[in-house]
Amino acid sequence: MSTETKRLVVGPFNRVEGDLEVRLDVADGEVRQAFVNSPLFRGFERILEGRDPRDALVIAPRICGICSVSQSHAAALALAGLEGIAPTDNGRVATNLILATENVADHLTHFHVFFMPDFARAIYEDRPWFATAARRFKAAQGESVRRALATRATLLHVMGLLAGRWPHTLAIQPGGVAKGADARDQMRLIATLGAVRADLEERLYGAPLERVAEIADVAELEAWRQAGPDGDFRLFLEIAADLDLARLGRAHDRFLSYGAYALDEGRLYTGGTFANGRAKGLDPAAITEDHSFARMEGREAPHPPFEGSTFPDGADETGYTWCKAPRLSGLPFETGAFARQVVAGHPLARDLAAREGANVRARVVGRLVETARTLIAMEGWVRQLHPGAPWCAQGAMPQSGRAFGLTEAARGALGHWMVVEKGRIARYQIIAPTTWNFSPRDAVGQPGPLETALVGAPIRQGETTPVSVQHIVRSFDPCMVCTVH
Amino acid sequence: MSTETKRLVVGPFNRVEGDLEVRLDVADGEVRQAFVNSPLFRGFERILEGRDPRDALVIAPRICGICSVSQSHAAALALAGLEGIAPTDNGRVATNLILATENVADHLTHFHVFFMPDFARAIYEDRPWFATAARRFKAAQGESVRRALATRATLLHVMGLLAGRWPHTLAIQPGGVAKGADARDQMRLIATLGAVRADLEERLYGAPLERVAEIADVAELEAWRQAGPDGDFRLFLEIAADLDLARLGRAHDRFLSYGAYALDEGRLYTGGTFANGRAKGLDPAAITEDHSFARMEGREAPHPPFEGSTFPDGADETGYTWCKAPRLSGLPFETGAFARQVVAGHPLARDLAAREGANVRARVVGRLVETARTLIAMEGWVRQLHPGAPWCAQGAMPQSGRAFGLTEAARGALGHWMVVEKGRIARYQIIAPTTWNFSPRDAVGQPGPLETALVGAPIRQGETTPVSVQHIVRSFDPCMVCTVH
Amino acid sequence: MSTLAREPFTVLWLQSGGCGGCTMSLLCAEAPDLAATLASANIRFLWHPTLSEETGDEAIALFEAVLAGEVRLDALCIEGALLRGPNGTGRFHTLAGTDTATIDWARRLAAVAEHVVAVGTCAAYGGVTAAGVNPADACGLQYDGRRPGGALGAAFRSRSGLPVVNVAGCPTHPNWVTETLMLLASDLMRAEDLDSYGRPRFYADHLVHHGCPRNEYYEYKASAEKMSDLGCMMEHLGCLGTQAHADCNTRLWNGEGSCTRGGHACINCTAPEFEEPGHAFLETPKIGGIPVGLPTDMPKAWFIALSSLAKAATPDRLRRNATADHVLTPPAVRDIRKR
Amino acid sequence: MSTLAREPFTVLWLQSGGCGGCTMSLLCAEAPDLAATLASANIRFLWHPTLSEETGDEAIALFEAVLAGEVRLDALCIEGALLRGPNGTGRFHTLAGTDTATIDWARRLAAVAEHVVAVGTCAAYGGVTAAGVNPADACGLQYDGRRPGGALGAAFRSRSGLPVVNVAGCPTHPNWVTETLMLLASDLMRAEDLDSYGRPRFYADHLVHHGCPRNEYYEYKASAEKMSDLGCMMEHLGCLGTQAHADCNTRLWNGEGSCTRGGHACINCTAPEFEEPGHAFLETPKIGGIPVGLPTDMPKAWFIALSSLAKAATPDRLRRNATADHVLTPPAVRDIRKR
Repeated sequence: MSTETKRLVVGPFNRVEGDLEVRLDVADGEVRQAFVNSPLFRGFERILEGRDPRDALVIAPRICGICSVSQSHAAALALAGLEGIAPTDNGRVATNLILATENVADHLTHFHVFFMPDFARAIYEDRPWFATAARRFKAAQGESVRRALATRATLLHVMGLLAGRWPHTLAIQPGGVAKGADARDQMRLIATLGAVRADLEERLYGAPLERVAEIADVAELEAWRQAGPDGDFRLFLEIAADLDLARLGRAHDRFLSYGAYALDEGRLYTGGTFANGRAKGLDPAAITEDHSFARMEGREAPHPPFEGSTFPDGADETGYTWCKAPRLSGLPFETGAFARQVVAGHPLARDLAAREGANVRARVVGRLVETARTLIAMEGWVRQLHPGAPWCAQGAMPQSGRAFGLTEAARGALGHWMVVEKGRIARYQIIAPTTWNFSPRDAVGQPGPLETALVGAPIRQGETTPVSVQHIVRSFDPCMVCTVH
Repeated sequence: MSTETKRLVVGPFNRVEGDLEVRLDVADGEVRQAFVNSPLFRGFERILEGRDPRDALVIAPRICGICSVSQSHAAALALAGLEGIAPTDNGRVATNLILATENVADHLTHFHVFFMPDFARAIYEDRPWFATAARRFKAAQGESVRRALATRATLLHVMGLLAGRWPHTLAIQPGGVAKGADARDQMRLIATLGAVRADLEERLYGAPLERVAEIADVAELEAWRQAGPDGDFRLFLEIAADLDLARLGRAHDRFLSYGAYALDEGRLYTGGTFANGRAKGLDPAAITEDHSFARMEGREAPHPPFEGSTFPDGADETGYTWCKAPRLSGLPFETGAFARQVVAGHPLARDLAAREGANVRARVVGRLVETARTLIAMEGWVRQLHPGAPWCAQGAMPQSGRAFGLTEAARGALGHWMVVEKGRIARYQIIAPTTWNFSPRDAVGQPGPLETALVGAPIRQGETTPVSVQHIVRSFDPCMVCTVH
Repeated sequence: MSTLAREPFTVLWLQSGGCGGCTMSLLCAEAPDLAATLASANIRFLWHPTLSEETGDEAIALFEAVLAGEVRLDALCIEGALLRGPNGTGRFHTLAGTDTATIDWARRLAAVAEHVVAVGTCAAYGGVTAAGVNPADACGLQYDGRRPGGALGAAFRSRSGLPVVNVAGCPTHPNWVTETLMLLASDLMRAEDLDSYGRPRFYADHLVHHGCPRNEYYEYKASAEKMSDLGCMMEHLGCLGTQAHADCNTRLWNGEGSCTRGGHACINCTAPEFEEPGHAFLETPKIGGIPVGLPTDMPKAWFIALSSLAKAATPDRLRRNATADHVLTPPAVRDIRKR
Repeated sequence: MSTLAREPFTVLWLQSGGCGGCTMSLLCAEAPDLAATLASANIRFLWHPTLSEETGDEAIALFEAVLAGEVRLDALCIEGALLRGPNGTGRFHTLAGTDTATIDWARRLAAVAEHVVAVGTCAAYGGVTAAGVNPADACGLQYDGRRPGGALGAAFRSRSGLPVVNVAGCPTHPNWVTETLMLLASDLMRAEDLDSYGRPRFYADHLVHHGCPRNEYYEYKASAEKMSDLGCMMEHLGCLGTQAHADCNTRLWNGEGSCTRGGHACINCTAPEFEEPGHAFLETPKIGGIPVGLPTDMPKAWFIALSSLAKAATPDRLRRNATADHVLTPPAVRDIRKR
């Protein structure tokens, strides 16, 4: 049966961070083309211009309340680059803890608050798992939703201890952190993480974190679904199998990660790219932004961020979003927890990537596996803190210079590019994870990862806000206030 | 079959507050005679002598950490009596809230932490309800035990808000309270109590508090057991029916309450006595303590507390406890939540008293019904606070005088009798609820309520710490550090 | 009295030119958690972008029902600044799916709401979104920085007769928001309970300095000189705690935290135009060596006199610890006898 | 590293001449709750009088097994003072069911324990139980008031080589106890982590005054004169916060509480012999009109000079509010500009 192409405009798109609109061309019960619109522009890159460079630590985090610490880390890295210093050991480990806390909290928020409630929608009431899903994941009310929020609040006590508060702490400094921890703080951290572990092991995974972190391939994942321990993870696997979520939302299968959590040597999750079955290093100089379909001036050519600009053009007609299109060596890349685990070489992530590429199920599984891995690492970091040793190296800001800060936020690769002149910020460019994932088409018409992932999504009769589209969109855990800032 | 009388000494008796020993004469599979020993003597009444009367607010609460606020209230009432002042309205209401918080917390602790875990003992593994009881009430681990502790901790935030901390606050003063509350404190109190209500309604009662408070007679209680909402309350009723706990642990059925929670007029729970089906007023002058079987000097005659003394006699052979025997008009009385509700005229309590007297089931039910009633009242009190109006009336301490303070602690009637001479405490006598309940025999050989309640308790083959005895003892929610101070 | 006697207090929450951090903070409500807190006062979210199931059409239908008066709206909460640009069109934020500027949605909904609540400094005054050159022409609901005005205008009063309730803070503490809603739901918030910038006085009548653990350092002006030092951050590191209206050090954040407990200055985030202090945030501006920001109500000269004396009297312990990142000299253990 | 790799750290808890309040407080552990906190460090209670199932014989059998070396005992926790009376027999507390003085049980168990922990001021120094005429001849495990000695003697060292760890406080804060146990379980508590009275320095190196919300009143010596006043309680109402070694105002109790937050003086409950201050607890003794208890390390004259200056400089707001039970004058709202 062939029908006319219909246009659907979906929005406001909630249970994502910030406001999002998706335009769909629909025909024959499926999406033919998708256009992603980031409808909010604030202009942070302009707000930062002319300020004392260190003020970036105050302003940049306020780009986004859900990945505020990542923003501040990117800024601190850029400042450290300018000052030519590195954090002390304690500073590095404490920063890891602060970052990891935000990332784990975000993963928990995403799974329980943003993503799963869609399966408690009435549209699924005929599914065998519906009663359980509804009981646990009804938006704002489900048992697991509430328990997860409580656990998230407990987890964020790490912020109270190490960073003062969250979001928007000034704790992360170029030379480390603003506050030391003593042995009793270590104990409180252990207790806090222990409580988080206990809840996740009981409710989410039904098993020790270690078992989740060790799932080695798709077969084991399948076994977990069939006979694994009870818990929301297994419930998701069941739903995914029933709804075939592994077939939904595949994009380009090109993965990008800047690498996360500096260790004594190297990183906990190594960075780079992964595409076509191969991992590669990364050349930051190959990153550009294309303004062709962004309502931004400067469409002539893609911009390396150090030369980037942000002049909104309200009158522009071709642009359909405030979002620029970042490209690595001219190609769109997907970023996020799944990408990070693929790049870092986690066996299950690699196996998933090899067998089915990125999709709704893979992205969610990637996030849940990473959550377990990160929490385990955090417990170790707490013990690596060394009360009595220094927490913050001191540096001096040069009158001019340029530096970037690359880090991994919950949603993936985040970069800040800062240019200082006469002691003031002359240029500041930010490329956030969702900027990569939800980028519009570029000069050569390449759609961004989400735009690609939506093609082929099934639309049911009469749906105006198609549920499959929602699953795909939310599988990226988008943050629209990061996307455009 | 006729057997010899055997003597059992049971102790250490835990999951009661403080240390307790019970001596039993057992024959033919049941208890023939019981002797209660309170093995710890500290001498608070002597410690208080010679001090500034106001220091009682520091010293007296430290008699007991579980009813510390009640002790401080009794002391404050005595001081107010000496100073001839009364609390301001705000002071009265805030005091009610502080007291009620402790009392409700104590009731929750008793039910979940002290009492119910006995039903998770292996001895009951053949009962149909055992699996549920074990899952929810295994000592220190059961789900309900842990949830209740969390709820108790939340409830005690009322103390953080109104009293600084718990136990051992100096918030309650003769003229009111040491700290005012503002409108935002009222909101926090509402939220705190709301959270407590929510947990109890979900887990303990399975129904709105109001429904519990309104259970009007034994028939309705029975209906609740048979077809009431799921929850730990109903589980208890089931267990009680199966084990016939309503036949266990009856004492003299003479009930005493000093009356609890001063209202604008009268009290929330009216005081007095109830015996032989009749409620009567109370003449504090008829209260005496008898030392015949306490290891205390002064055995010649019972002492009115204003003339009382506390001279331990370590060499005494007839005494079998450090506990004196309080008597009202020469008779032993039972006190506690059930007694309080009976005296106050709660229809269910009265019906229980009429049909079966006090017993293990009745005492526990009394506590649970009171918990609901008190929480409802607390919500109202929060709204009666009047930020801006005065919180603490000021008074002056006379050089000499005498006064008593009578209040209701969780476990029942608590009295402090203070005599001041030359501006110093010349005599201080304390009769705590468990002093009444766990009193030894008196000059005419009348055993105390527990001693009476234990007679006839069934002993199983080979038991050295008979479980029926444990149920009966714990049904009183004894506090041994109050009993002897 | 049970709180369940009356109709629920309904809340509709929109986000515009902000970072979503106020909501992220709100979800940190604890003891009790957000759901229990709201339930205790019978507050119901009609819709909240982070929490609600309804997406797209479902959500828009609800907004329309509110505008049509079919659904009562007790409180309209706006998070994020209102964007007037470009050129007064407000199209720097059109509410997705509606092709209508969010600032217009806000104005229409405010007209039918019993109360209007600005959640966060952005929504109250413009906040960080209005910093620098204010590219998006951002403002607050009823203020444009310190100037009354903003999206609804200085004269605006909601149906209840109250002006916009400015729960300022960047982010807001979860319970500044819940307690404001509870007070409104309990009918306990009057105009005189708001301060001169429309902030609820229950938290704005405190100073951040109250309860700061660095108080003893402050008393002797034993000052931190660099990030991670233990001393007071007022003299050198930009702390505005003695002037900032908020209860951060008595209420605490994320367990035991607060900005100054976290080792960084209070940057006065509850104040209009905090985003433009006129100097680097983490540096105290001085004139003639004297910090320019001085405690509220404190005559400067007195402060100076006291400070210099205090510095002279500073115990060695505090002098040493102030510029260290962990305690070098603990307080002496002395027996407290009668003198 | 998962904490579950090693054997559980076992704890046996006995109560003697105390009020049980330290346990009651312990059960208030939050964020996370007690069970989760202990589990996070793999700490297991072999027996605790309030929590354990085992009663009577079952409990005694366990104690015997510990004494016999069949069950490893990592920490013996004692709550409550040890009673020596009457006449050195200890029979003012015989452990129920055993006809043996509890002080003897404590001595025998201490001999086989890896660590010995005194929970609460009673167990540490005698505390309130030893107040006044000390009717029961109470003492602490290793102190008799301020004097070393007590039930185990000054020379006692547990198997680990540590003296008794005195988690003093009346009651102890739940997390003073849990953190002490966790530090012991993590092997992070050394002799130098205890102060001169054997208290863990992690909390005893703080002063209660740190973080007291009345700090601004203190700064100006704007003093409360009667209970329920808002001012600082040091000058008249007996507050020893400036001398008391504890972190009560940074750690907080029961949510947002602490003694001084609750409107009453800190009575220095973590100190030996706090129970006998030599004056009424809620009254400040003075010499020549000057409070005798002065902040740790503070030269008196400086204090006097500073105080009189500060009093002269006290802003009206603080002067008025100090003796009121609610804020009469809120801090002024002033714009912080570039000056």
